[in-house]
Amino acid sequence: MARMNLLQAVNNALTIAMEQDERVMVFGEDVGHFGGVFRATSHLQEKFGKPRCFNTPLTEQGIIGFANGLAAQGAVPVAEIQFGDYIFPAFDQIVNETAKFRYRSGGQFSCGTLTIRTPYGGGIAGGHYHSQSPEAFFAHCPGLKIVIPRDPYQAKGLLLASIRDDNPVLFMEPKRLYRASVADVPEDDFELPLGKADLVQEGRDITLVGWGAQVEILQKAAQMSLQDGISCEVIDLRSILPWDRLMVAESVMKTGRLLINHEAPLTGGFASEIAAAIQEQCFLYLEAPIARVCGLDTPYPLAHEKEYMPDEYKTYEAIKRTMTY
Amino acid sequence: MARMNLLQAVNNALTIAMEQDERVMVFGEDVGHFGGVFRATSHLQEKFGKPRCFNTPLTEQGIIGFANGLAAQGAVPVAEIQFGDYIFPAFDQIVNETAKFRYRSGGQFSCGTLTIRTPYGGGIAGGHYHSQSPEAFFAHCPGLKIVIPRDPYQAKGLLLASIRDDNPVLFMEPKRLYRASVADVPEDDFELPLGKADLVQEGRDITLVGWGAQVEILQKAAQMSLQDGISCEVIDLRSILPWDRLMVAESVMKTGRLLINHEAPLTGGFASEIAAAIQEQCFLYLEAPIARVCGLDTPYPLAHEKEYMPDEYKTYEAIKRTMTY
Amino acid sequence: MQDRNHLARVKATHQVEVIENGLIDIPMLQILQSDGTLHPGASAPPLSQDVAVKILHTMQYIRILDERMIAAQRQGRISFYLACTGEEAAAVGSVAALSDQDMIMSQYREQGALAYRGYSTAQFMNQMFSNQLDPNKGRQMPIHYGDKALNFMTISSPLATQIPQAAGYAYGQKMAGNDAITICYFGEGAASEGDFHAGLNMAAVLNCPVVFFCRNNGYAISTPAEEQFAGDGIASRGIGYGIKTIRVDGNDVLAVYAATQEARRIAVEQRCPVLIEAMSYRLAAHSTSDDPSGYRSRDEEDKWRAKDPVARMIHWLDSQGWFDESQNSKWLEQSRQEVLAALKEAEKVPVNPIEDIVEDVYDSVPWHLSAQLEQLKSHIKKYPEVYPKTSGRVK
Amino acid sequence: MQDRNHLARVKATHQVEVIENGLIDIPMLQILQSDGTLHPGASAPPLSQDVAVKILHTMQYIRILDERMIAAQRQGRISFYLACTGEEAAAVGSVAALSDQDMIMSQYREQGALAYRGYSTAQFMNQMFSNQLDPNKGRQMPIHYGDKALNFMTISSPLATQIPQAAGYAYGQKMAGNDAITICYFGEGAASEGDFHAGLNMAAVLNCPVVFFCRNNGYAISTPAEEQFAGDGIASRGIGYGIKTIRVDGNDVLAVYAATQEARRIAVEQRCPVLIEAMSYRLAAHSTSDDPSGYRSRDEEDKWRAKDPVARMIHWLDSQGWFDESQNSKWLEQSRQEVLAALKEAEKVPVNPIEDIVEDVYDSVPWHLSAQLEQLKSHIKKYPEVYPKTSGRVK
Ligand SMILES: Cc1ncc(C[n+]2csc(CCOP(=O)(O)OP(=O)(O)O)c2C)c(N)n1
Ligand SMILES: Cc1ncc(C[n+]2csc(CCOP(=O)(O)OP(=O)(O)O)c2C)c(N)n1
Ligand SMILES: [Mg+2]
Ligand SMILES: [Mg+2]
Repeated sequence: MARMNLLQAVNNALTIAMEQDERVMVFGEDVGHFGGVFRATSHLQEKFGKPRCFNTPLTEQGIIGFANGLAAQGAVPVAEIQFGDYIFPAFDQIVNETAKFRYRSGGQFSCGTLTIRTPYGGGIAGGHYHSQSPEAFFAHCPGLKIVIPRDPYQAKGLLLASIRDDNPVLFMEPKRLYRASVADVPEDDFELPLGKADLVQEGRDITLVGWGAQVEILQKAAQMSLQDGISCEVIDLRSILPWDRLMVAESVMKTGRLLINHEAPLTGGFASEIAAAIQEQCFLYLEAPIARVCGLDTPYPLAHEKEYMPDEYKTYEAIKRTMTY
Repeated sequence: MARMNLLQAVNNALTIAMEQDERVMVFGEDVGHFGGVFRATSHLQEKFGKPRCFNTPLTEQGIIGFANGLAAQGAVPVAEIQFGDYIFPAFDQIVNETAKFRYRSGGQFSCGTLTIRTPYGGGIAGGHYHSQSPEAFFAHCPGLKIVIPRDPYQAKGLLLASIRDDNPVLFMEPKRLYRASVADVPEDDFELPLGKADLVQEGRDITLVGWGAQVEILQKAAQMSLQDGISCEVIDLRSILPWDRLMVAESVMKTGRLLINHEAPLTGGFASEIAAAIQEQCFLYLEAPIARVCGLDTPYPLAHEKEYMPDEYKTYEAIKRTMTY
Repeated sequence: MQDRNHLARVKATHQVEVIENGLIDIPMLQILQSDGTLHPGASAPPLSQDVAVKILHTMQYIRILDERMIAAQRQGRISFYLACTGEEAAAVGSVAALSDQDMIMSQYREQGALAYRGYSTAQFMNQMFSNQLDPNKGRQMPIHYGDKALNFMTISSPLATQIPQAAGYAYGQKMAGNDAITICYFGEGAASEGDFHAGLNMAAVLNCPVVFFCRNNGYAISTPAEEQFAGDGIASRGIGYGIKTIRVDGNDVLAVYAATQEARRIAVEQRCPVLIEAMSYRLAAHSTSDDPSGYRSRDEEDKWRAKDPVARMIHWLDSQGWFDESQNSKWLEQSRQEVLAALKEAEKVPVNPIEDIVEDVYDSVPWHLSAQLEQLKSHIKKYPEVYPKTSGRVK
Repeated sequence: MQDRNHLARVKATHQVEVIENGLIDIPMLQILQSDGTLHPGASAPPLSQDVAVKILHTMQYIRILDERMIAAQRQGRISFYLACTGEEAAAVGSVAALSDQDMIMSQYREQGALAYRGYSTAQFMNQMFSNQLDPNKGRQMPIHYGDKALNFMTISSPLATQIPQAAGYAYGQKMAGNDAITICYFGEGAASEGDFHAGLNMAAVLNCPVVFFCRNNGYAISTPAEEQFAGDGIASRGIGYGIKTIRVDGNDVLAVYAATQEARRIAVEQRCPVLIEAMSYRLAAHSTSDDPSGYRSRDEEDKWRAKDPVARMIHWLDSQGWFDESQNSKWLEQSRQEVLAALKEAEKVPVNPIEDIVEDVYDSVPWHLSAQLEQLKSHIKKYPEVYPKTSGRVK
């Protein structure tokens, strides 16, 4: 065990992946000598050489296009997009290419070895081009996996699993936790399962579902609710695609209530999919409408960031509303 | 009144818009002399000159980038993306630029005059690159309007309203109806409202919601259900963003049941938003889970297109399941 | 850290110099004249009789296939087709200069390259009929071929996406330490996409052994080259990226062969990209969905018909004593029969069973897709007449 | 229909010619020497004393602003800043050669252009403190200025998006029939984006009166130019697009002025784009979030510090008899005071009231956003201490 922050955990996972499989290559804007603007790829070029860890020109569509070809060739690319907000120039390469490569070729070729890492989310005074949470844009795209860790331990285990999984994975890192979240992480190689949610806290009265940095918000809200005698079950979804409907449904059948929280705008966010699926599966168990506590349907604002965020207070209020419906 | 198919209705709307406002300009791949691969822009170059109706180089990101600048300057661009499947290279320009232009500048600059036209949808043996229904990818993006007509009359009225609306509009045309759907359309200038759904058929037992070419499917399924004594209310959403929650909610409060149908894959499709919002608003009125009849969570297949589509039979079966829940 | 100086190679001037035409001429390599003789001063690349005849046969075969499939589309037997008539020399001449280990990433009008590699008529047909014998499992429209065994990447409709992918693929080949390269075909229209820029620039900076092969055939559907770009074709861009560049007459198969051979040599030896621009003309309609009479003249087409690459090659083979008119006629007739027979055969083969609809989305079928499949199967069983392609085989 | 011939201008060759270096040299315009004298053979552009002094003052002002705001960021008073130290001549010299009607679409390191247009210190501060006096309503990070009255488009973080937009904007200006043009600034890093390719090609084909102004400052954050492209800078690409191109010493404000003046003249008269590549060096850190000591040497920086554009301009003004040392010192001190005072002032101004959060998403606030706002307001009322910036003013 070692104390690591989330960045160190990512760096550690990348180091292990590169040590164990020489086909693993790490690249993106500024990831080489400099080690990335957040330093997630620090020392990788030094350790593994420039051919395996390198800067690319400044073109996200090129980075993912290049990565798709590299993956199809049989290498194991781990491509970095410097901010989640800048992943959209690569949208076509991801949605029309990465995700459909295997299907369209009848399984002859695939981008299964590709992992795309990108920091996402708000809370860092970044305004609308350094704060977005774009997971829902990709969640509508069959063929991709989407994985989001909530802490350093999860980050290491999930990233190693993502790199080794034979499907393309979009690995989104909650950047406001990069240095803020510190935990004990095993120094050895280990993996955590993709597609499986994690039961963070058991409870009886209401199920709270979130991912990434918002899991902490759910835990705080659960704590606040305790004082009102409300017992919350907290689930970290971890994988957005495919997602663990079974665990959420089982929990809701027990608690009878569900709240989902995400930073992205409400409309068309991934909470809508969870709500739609669970109201179908748990219809007779639900004692109140499924609540969504999300960002507003606006671009991510700067001056009003605090007001915009689906924080623990909003979550707590929604829990109470749901309990007293 | 004149008999027009959907393409002619689009062409007629463009002609009127260009006649009435010389700031209107129409451009995209092959839209000039040739009149577009579907011929939606036929004769516009002839009538209004090359500077106002022209071919662009083959670059969707460029077309929308150019259109954004043109709109910000004060012109009224109507940009065509040849197929909805090829809109993704422009995703960044649409989601990060078009949609946020006004907000980020505090209302000093905007792309409000922009309309993006694109054909979408399956049923034409087009496989996964000529059949996609990408509306949900854009529905998660505040700042955009999304409009989809179901027939020639709606196409003309909604397109004229979209061009004149002071917000950027993504106008998606159901291409399998281009020549198949023929109707009486007023020859004069007229507009239909954005953001308002259309009650296609009144009913008592269940509300069916869809848009574009799927409205016809809903009507067929409603017809089949009649034989079982089931009375369906059919709503054409018309605007996906912002959507007419009020009309859907009122209908569901009356019928107690809701089914949503779209061609795009189930997970993260726009049906999930409707289901999530309506289960919240109409919780105590719902007598059965909200049903979604959608495409499978796969890329759009070719050989199995018929099996993939959320057709009237699947819809009818889902209606019966919902009625007997 | 070593000091860098990004101005090291820049010279000074003291008057405002507007560079209007900053290129040295990029000439077009021509070896064969229309009558099959060589241009004065030109020499033919080293070609054995076998290879030369294989090149001719492949070009002729593709022309037969194109004719036959356009007819099949008109008869409603297939939904779509896309011919390369007039451009056969570009794909065939280039692929003939490569090794079989080299990866081919094509746009869609390069069926000649695939045929040269050995794709059989039956394979072409299985793809076009989307039947269960197609290794791509009938998932894409006709002409979106792909065959891993022949190192031919499955074609993707979105234009230019294969260009940065080719850079990445070639980088992977270099890292794997083998001498194989990647050839990446695309049209002058596709070269307007952002992916073109990204792909060429990355290949140049990251030293990827890839031959970018642009077919400049004057049109992108209805859009003429002059509405596509204002510079000196696509070749001039290569210079801007610091990529070695060759322009070639795309209707001259010997020139295409020679250019590609040299490009491959450079790519392998110097581990770097090379750009080839092949000048040709799309004599065919863009596809069976298109009618070019709406945007160009017969006259213009006729001028190009006179530059037929197949006839030119026949003249040359003849001058080498490698061409036998009657044998060739026999071969043509055989090929026509073969195409016809294979077409009839493939037409009868069913599409894949319905289980296939959820395969290959992921490496294995996840639970939610299994559930969707089960629901679909019971639905098909209820309405077998609505889904005739698959209902007979649903268990 | 007229016949087209896309090969009309192509010459033939009969040997495989690999064009390795197909460019004529693109030289760099230099007028001023470091000591303020002109290069032999160079002549200064026609500049009045007023304009020349305004140029100097703007460059000096920006340096003061940059210094002060970096300090403010270190003190935690603003969250972010981005300096243009060493590159002042590029933005200021170019904008001075334009008309006030010309639209400026910038990347982010061109605060000099904005200041030259008349943006006040108070306005700079209001933007950087995201307060309610900012016309952009505090919606973006510091340095994302925008001012419609000054024809300065609000800056957007995603790189290169403004490039095709500038082509479109300029097309609109041309259609509106006025003589205004658009200038579009970007870095050599941003020029790797697909949007660069799309924008330049479209501007060339559609004859848009736009001046593309590339600041090649050697770095994109930590990435040196040699890992960004392999060709002869960005200028060489202009040739490939058929765009008239000028390369200029970006640290020589007279040269930048002369080049831009000529570029503007061509754009207006010939209704076409012009590309300028200004060679300079980013002496500053990329931004306050960056530390360049991790990727380049002090030594390298020092070499460039010696080429300071401000000092060079002072020498020249001095040689014209237009520079008064003590007056200038006074002016510098005044400017420092002004910046300091404005900073303190802006710091005190509150952010916009909460109602603003749903404004400008659409032309008017739609019902669903009104509903979200109402819910938010009642929440803020319940927890006023959690939202101190807005709770005091919630009604
Ligand atoms: C991204 C994208 N945009 C548009 C299309 C539609 N489309 C198919 S082929 C074509 C023209 C391509 O022209 P070119 O690259 O010159 O190739 P050619 O057909 O001449 O061989 C277009 C616009 C597409 N397939 N992909
Ligand atoms: C699309 C996009 N990708 C990445 C970034 C992050 N980023 C901000 S500035 C920068 C470097 C830009 O370099 P250059 O264009 O040379 O301009 P300079 O900073 O040198 O003035 C990067 C990578 C961004 N803002 N937008
Ligand atoms: Mg072409
Ligand atoms: Mg730079």
